[in-house]
Amino acid sequence: MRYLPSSPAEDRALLDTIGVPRAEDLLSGIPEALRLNRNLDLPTQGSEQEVAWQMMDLANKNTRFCAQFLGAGAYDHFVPSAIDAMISRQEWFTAYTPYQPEISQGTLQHIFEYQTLICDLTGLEVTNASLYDGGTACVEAALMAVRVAKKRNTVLVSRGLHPLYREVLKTNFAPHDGLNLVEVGLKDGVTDLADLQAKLNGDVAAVMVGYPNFLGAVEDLTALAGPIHAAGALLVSVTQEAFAFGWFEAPGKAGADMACGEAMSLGNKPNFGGPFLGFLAVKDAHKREIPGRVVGQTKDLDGRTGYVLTLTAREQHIRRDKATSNICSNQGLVALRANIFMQLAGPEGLKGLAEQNAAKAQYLRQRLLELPDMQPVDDQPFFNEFVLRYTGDYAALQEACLKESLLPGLDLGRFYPEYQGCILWCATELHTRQMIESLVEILARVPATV
Amino acid sequence: MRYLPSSPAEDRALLDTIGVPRAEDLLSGIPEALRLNRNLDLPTQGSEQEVAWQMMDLANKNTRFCAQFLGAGAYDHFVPSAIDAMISRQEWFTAYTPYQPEISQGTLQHIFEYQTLICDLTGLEVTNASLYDGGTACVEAALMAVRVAKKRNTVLVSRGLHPLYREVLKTNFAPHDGLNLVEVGLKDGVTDLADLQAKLNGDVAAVMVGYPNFLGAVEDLTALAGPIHAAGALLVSVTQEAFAFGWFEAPGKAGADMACGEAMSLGNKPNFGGPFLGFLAVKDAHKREIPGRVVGQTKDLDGRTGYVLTLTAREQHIRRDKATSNICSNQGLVALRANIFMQLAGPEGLKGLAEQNAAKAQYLRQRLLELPDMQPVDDQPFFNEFVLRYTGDYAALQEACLKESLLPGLDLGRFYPEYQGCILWCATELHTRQMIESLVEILARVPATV
Amino acid sequence: MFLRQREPLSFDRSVPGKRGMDLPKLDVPTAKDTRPAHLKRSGFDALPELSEVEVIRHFTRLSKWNYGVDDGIYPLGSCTMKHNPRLNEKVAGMPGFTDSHPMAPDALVQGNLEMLFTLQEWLKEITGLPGVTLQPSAGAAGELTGVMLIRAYHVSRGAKRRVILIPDSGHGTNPATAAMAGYEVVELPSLPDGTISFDDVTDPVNGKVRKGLKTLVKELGTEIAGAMITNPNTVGVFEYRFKEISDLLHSVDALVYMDGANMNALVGVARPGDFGVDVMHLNLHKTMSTPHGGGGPGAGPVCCVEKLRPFLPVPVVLRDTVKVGEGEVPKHSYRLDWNQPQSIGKVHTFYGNFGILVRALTYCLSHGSDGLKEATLRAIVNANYIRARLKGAYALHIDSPSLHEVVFSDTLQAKHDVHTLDIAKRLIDHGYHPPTIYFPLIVPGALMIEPTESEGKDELDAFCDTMLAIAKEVEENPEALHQAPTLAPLRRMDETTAARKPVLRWTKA
Amino acid sequence: MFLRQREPLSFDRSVPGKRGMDLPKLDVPTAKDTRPAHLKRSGFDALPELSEVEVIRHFTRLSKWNYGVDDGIYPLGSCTMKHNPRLNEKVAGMPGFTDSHPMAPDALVQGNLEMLFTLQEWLKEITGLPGVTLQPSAGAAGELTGVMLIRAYHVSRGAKRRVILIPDSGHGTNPATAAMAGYEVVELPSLPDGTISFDDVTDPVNGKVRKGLKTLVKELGTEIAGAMITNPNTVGVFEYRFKEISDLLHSVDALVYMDGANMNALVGVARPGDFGVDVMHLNLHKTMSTPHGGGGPGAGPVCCVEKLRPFLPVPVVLRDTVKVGEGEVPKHSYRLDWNQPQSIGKVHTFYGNFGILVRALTYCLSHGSDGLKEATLRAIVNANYIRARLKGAYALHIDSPSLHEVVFSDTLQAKHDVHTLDIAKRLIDHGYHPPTIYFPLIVPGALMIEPTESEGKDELDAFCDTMLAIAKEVEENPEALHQAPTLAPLRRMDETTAARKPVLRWTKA
Ligand SMILES: Cc1ncc(COP(=O)(O)O)c(C=O)c1O
Ligand SMILES: Cc1ncc(COP(=O)(O)O)c(C=O)c1O
Repeated sequence: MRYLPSSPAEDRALLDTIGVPRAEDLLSGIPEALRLNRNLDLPTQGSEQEVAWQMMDLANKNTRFCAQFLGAGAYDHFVPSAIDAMISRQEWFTAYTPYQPEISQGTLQHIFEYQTLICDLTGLEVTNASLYDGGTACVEAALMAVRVAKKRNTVLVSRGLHPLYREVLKTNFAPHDGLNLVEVGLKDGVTDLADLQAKLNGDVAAVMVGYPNFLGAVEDLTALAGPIHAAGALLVSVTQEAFAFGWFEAPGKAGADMACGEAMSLGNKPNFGGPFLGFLAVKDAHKREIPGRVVGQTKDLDGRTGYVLTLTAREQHIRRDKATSNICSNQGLVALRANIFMQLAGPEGLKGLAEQNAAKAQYLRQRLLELPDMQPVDDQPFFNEFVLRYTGDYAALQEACLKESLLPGLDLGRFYPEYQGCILWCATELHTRQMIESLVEILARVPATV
Repeated sequence: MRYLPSSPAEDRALLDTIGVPRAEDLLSGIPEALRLNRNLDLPTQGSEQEVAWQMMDLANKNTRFCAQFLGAGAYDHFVPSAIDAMISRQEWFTAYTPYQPEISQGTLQHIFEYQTLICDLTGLEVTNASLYDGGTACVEAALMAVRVAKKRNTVLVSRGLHPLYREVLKTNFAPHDGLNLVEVGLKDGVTDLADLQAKLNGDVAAVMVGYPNFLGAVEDLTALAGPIHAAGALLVSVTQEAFAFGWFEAPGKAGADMACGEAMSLGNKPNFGGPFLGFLAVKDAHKREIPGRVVGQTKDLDGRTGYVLTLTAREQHIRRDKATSNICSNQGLVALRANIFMQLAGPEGLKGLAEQNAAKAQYLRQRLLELPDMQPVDDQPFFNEFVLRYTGDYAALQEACLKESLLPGLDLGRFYPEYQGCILWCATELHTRQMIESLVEILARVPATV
Repeated sequence: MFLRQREPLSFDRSVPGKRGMDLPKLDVPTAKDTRPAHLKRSGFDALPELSEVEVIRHFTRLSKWNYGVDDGIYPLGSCTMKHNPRLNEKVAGMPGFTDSHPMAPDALVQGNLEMLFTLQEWLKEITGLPGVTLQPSAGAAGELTGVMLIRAYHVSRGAKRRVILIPDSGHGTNPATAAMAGYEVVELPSLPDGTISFDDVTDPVNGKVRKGLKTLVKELGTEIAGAMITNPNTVGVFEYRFKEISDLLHSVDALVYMDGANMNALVGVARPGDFGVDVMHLNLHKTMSTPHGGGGPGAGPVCCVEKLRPFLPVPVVLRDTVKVGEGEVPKHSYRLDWNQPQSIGKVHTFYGNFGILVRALTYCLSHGSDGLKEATLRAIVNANYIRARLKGAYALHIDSPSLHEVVFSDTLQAKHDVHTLDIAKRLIDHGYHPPTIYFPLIVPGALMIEPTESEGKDELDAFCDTMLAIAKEVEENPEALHQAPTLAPLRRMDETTAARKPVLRWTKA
Repeated sequence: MFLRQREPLSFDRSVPGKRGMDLPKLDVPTAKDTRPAHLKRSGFDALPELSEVEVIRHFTRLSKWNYGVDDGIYPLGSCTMKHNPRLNEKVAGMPGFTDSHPMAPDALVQGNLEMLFTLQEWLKEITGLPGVTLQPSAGAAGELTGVMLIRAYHVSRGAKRRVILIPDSGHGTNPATAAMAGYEVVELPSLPDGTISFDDVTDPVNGKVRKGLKTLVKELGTEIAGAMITNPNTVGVFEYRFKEISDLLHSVDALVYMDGANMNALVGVARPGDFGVDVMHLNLHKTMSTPHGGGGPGAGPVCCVEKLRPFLPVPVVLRDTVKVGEGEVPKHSYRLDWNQPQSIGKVHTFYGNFGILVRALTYCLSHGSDGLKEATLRAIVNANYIRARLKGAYALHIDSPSLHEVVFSDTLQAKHDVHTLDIAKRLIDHGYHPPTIYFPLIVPGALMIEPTESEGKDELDAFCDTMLAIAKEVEENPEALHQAPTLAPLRRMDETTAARKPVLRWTKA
């Protein structure tokens, strides 16, 4: 087997030094009865050529598109070639968690820079080395809010939050009999202020809203912050499209106490949903309640600046069942991709990309609305996603698009019965005018409602 | 422009230090009259996204095949992923020629290992850091033979040599009125011994034969060496398919005095013909006549082993018009690919691959011969290429193959009128039995001669 | 080159006007600005302005301060730092995979679904457990999913129960997970070799009596939801009474969770499903060689017994067999089934760290049943070779047979006031990454060494020779070790100040 | 990590039985052995037996003894070590390009042919010369091709002629090329700034008179086939009388070859075709950023005037315009034309280093006309900034205006018996790759510095500060410099023994 540095002579020497005739003799610690006394019923080893082809066959069984007008939490953006080139250096992608600072300064300094940039994007003061994804980041944020708020056991969640994030929240709240997850409804595509106010009370630890929300609309954090803070609760802004940070004000500056969500847009492809990049940024006052690894700047014995994992007293390997979370491995390499992406883009790049996303989405919406069977549902300010009501047959529309290898927007009815017959559209810098025109052209030809 | 570290303030500072108001003022050395007083009539700069798409469009305009049965000097073999992973380390692919040994030991040790392995493959004693490709390697070999042989001005070239290598030889001999290039004919697919003997005389410096030759047949170097050495000439073996070194005896051990050719098969794709890897290996006695860079082992001031460029007295930067060649930049990175490939394969891998190539080619030939309109032309021992006479219409055959995205063998008539209607077929470890069967199936359906 | 040492923070390198990214020409009208004034992005304080070449140099230079698997043995115990094949990276980068959208209809992602289904089949056979979910993003996430399955099981039978038993030799994620799943942790005392004590043990120091498994099961009975047991345990020893343990727990219908972080010692040799495990996780970033990426991403699939299957997270991947003609090979189609009434719900937004799962399957196909077993045996041989060469120079603390890793204690060196930390730092001076230190907690000054199957004899010998040289240095010049490392870019770091006055991000001077 | 220094030859690591490659299962009958006994492969003496992980570690560790462009400024004069964009690597690796076969029918490689055609169009406009071949694999190969074009031209008009004029400041490849093309080299004396001397010059040392351009043209007349002139010359100075030189040569129908290695100073600013050049080469691995790969591969396209076009190597890429309907954009098809009766023939087996040409076009498209000019100006500014900061500390030797590179001499340091070599080696201790040294030959102890446009002010300053620090060290502690480098993995190498008793390959002990 090409990966194993085995040779008959050397293997013999190893066993002789150990003092056993056969490798199997080292299994003595495993009771005979508990061993597997047959070979695994699986194919035998494959050469690189055979395995590469086998996996290539699988990859090719997925349909390829020349344009995807689907976002909904996984966005197709351009990924600069420098990112793959950098992360494929073995010093980056094969290293373990930087437990030994003197031999891991590369990873540690990267994380410190990454933390700085996530704070910059969100307008908050402290973040960690990453969380799994948008959904689990919401869980960590909600549980942290409960810890911070003390004796408050309810978390209000806007129905505008990504439906799958809400699913993950449900799963993780279920075990906690003492905690309640309560949904706040939508009005005109954004969180219903009246419903929110009705549900705000002394037991509410935090309110979570999408920014922008799943329907693409921007929530007015500043307006929401008023009643929420008045009720002594925390406002948690949840962003599923990090490019929006180049368009809308930093949540921390707009009134949010915490910002969490999904940052896969920074240097990653949709990748069938993972590995993605969960993030959570909080105020300095709450730093000792944050989950996950955190890197801090310090000095070595000679006074030279360096970086270390810090605030470890919060973590599972020290605090065990009292830890702020059980997270250990995180999404380090994806955070590195994001860090490189942000440093390449810089302030101009990030704003410029955001402007292009907004422009493409606005143009797409305008052109789609020229079609007889597309109608607006609201006119909230949006970023690169928006909802239109489609009076035609979605299945027919989808089929027509696929024929031209275009992936249409999301059938919103799947997650929002009240939006039955609506489609969530997305456009990014990757969508050329021509792609948009051909989409419109195709839709124009779709047979009217069946 | 993303590649230029320019900023208004810094650029100003640079110019101030220099003491000129504008960058253009530094062009004073170029007479006004000789300057370009307009912008280049070319498109303006493109973003990475735009350029990537533009080039992708070009790449996609090439027809893709699921199998290529075409060799003829460019062979499709499997390339282990470790090779691209290694050479894409910037320490390897961006470095310059190792002029400063203390800061270039990586490249120098690699070349020393590469030289060792080329000598091992060819069974000779000295080689260099690489030459451009098979054709130019033949030129360097021929010119070196003339230098070595002294006062002999004729080089005999077997018609079995790759026709394009012979073209390159012609081009480069043309300027030398004193030198003659004479062709030796073929008989039964190999060099015609009678014709060779007839042309051997006191003016012949060297005889160049393909090993295996362009028609896939193996030349009996040992048999040829007799008369050639008797005539005081050197036998130069030319190999265009390096995998053959795992099947046929090392030329140096079979009677050749020099071995040159093309080693692209070691870790490269056909790449539309380049960058490829020319090589030339010679006897120790001739080492000071070899062209190109050579790395040698030595010690540093503390007696530690290290590597340096050596025998530089042969080279153009020292010897100028008396140099053994004008070559400066070579194919370094392709040599690195070959080095990594050979070290991964090892002796077992190289022999095993050769056996598989021979097996596939033999199977392909046997199956093709079952078709009514395919006939053998000779039965010389071959490696992974062979010639069959096709009584059908090549154009029709080609069209049928392309429809099933298979690339058929070479229409030999294009280079050998005497082989009009013959096809040069090739099979490697990449050709599965199934690909071969579908080829045969397709050919069976080709309409008979028009 | 590595001689120029300092690499500043990129923020300190930023120069207004530089840029590392050009945007495509905008081919549609510029965006109308419909944002309320107070929601317009105001600006950035830290994002640096740098050209592409400067960014690339920054991350290239930074990378040189790291140690990777290709630099040599990476003996972090419990982390299984094995060879990361480049083929796996190449496959995971195939556009057919990377460009596929998680919200795309099943029919358009058949390759992905077949990939997930196939990997599940491999994990089922490897663990001997019939239920699998690939959603958890790492081991800890797998633990949480597993314990939630246990909870769902008990709830379905009336009550969630109150307690999870965890041995004191367990990894921190175990108790942290139990707490996150709403359980109370009761600690199981372990014997010196990390195996669970059936009987009560009296603490030699404070004389306190700690209840053993038998007592706890007798006293807590049906209050016990389950136990989380690492096997082989964190001392690298197989829990040889595992069957008895699971029988005892099953007697009160408590379920057995196995922390599979050390599966690299069992693949092809023993199957948790065969010795009483009800549910477990695998760390594919350990056992299946997916790269650690400086901290992640990983993948922590959970495998379980039949009776827990109904509770697995949604969606589950199903395979339908398409009708085919006589004698033809059956064709399959795959779909995601979201309709699992008893499911605990979703534990990841989509389907887990898909790209990592692709690498894991590639690893499995490359090794095959034979290669997987060969790797396991070699990992065990390597650990025992190190054990054989270093015992004597370093205290073994226990003599139960080691499997894939060996844990030493610093007691011999402590006599010279040299401790595990000093030894670890000196290894850095010799060009090696240190082993895992001070874990498990039950071993005083633990040095936990896991070489994995990827090391050849020469690398093992070089490492052992260095460890022996250090042991010698301890005898001859103990003070010197307190200074280690001296050859690294930095000396020891002031971690106390780091935690006391945390500086967690750069701010404009 | 970089602390473990020695990396043995892989041959010394080889262990029988190890393997780094597995073969696919053979799905056809094993090969019948038809080889004559004496032609069967007997065996190998050196090929090592290693596992994949060991091979990867070997080349990873070796790479760490190299210095690359991403490590910092790489000031090798005349080599134009600029940023190597990763986009170019990615594009060159697209399977559509890499898998395409050079013997495939034109119709199947339209993308390749369009790529070649487009690159040719760019080079034509950049050089102002209407004829292009992309076949030469490097600069020297381009020179040879160019001189053979000159020869073919003269032959077509009766006689090949005898002599090629080359200034003594020229690169070694120039005279070597002329010789390979069957010409006799007559050396042109150059003035201190490397420009060609029209008048005879008397050697200050031996009093010998060396004939200048005017005399040589008068005396040799139609014996002169052409002249090879580097512009800007190897001192980084523009040959300001170029027009006069070409006019003079043209007066005897001798042709002007321009060595374009320094084109990075002219792109977008001046075009050889506009100032009298008949034929030239470009080093795409310099001017167009294609990576040097530790010595190659490069690409040395040749551009020429109309009257030389008929002699260009075969095949040439032609574009046909396909008929299209009213108002539609014209469609094109491309083909390789092998039928060029006057062609000198082939100079490369196929079409040159195609993969490198792909990178070059990608570079051109990324920069565009504006970016190319901006790069040229910045390269010139950077060189002049270094010149401004270092003059005084290092002898400038000439004060003609520098373009993209600046050449210093070690005369000031020589007073302290410190020479160019010592300075170069000390730079290594500071973590910089040294400049080109002792070239051009006409400058005593030349230090030839070319920063390229890729360096920002901070990197330029860091380099200049270091150079100034070294100049200071020369004053204060000259002996120390003879020991440099002291921080590199190796000290100075014994090159004499290396050449006297050459060891050019490993052999079994
Ligand atoms: C024994 C054990 N359990 C659990 C974990 C946690 O796994 P992960 O880091 O993948 O969350 C680890 C990893 O360090 C471990 O070693
Ligand atoms: C002035 C000059 N001419 C010619 C050459 C030769 O170019 P190449 O190395 O590409 O053959 C070089 C490269 O070193 C050079 O600097």
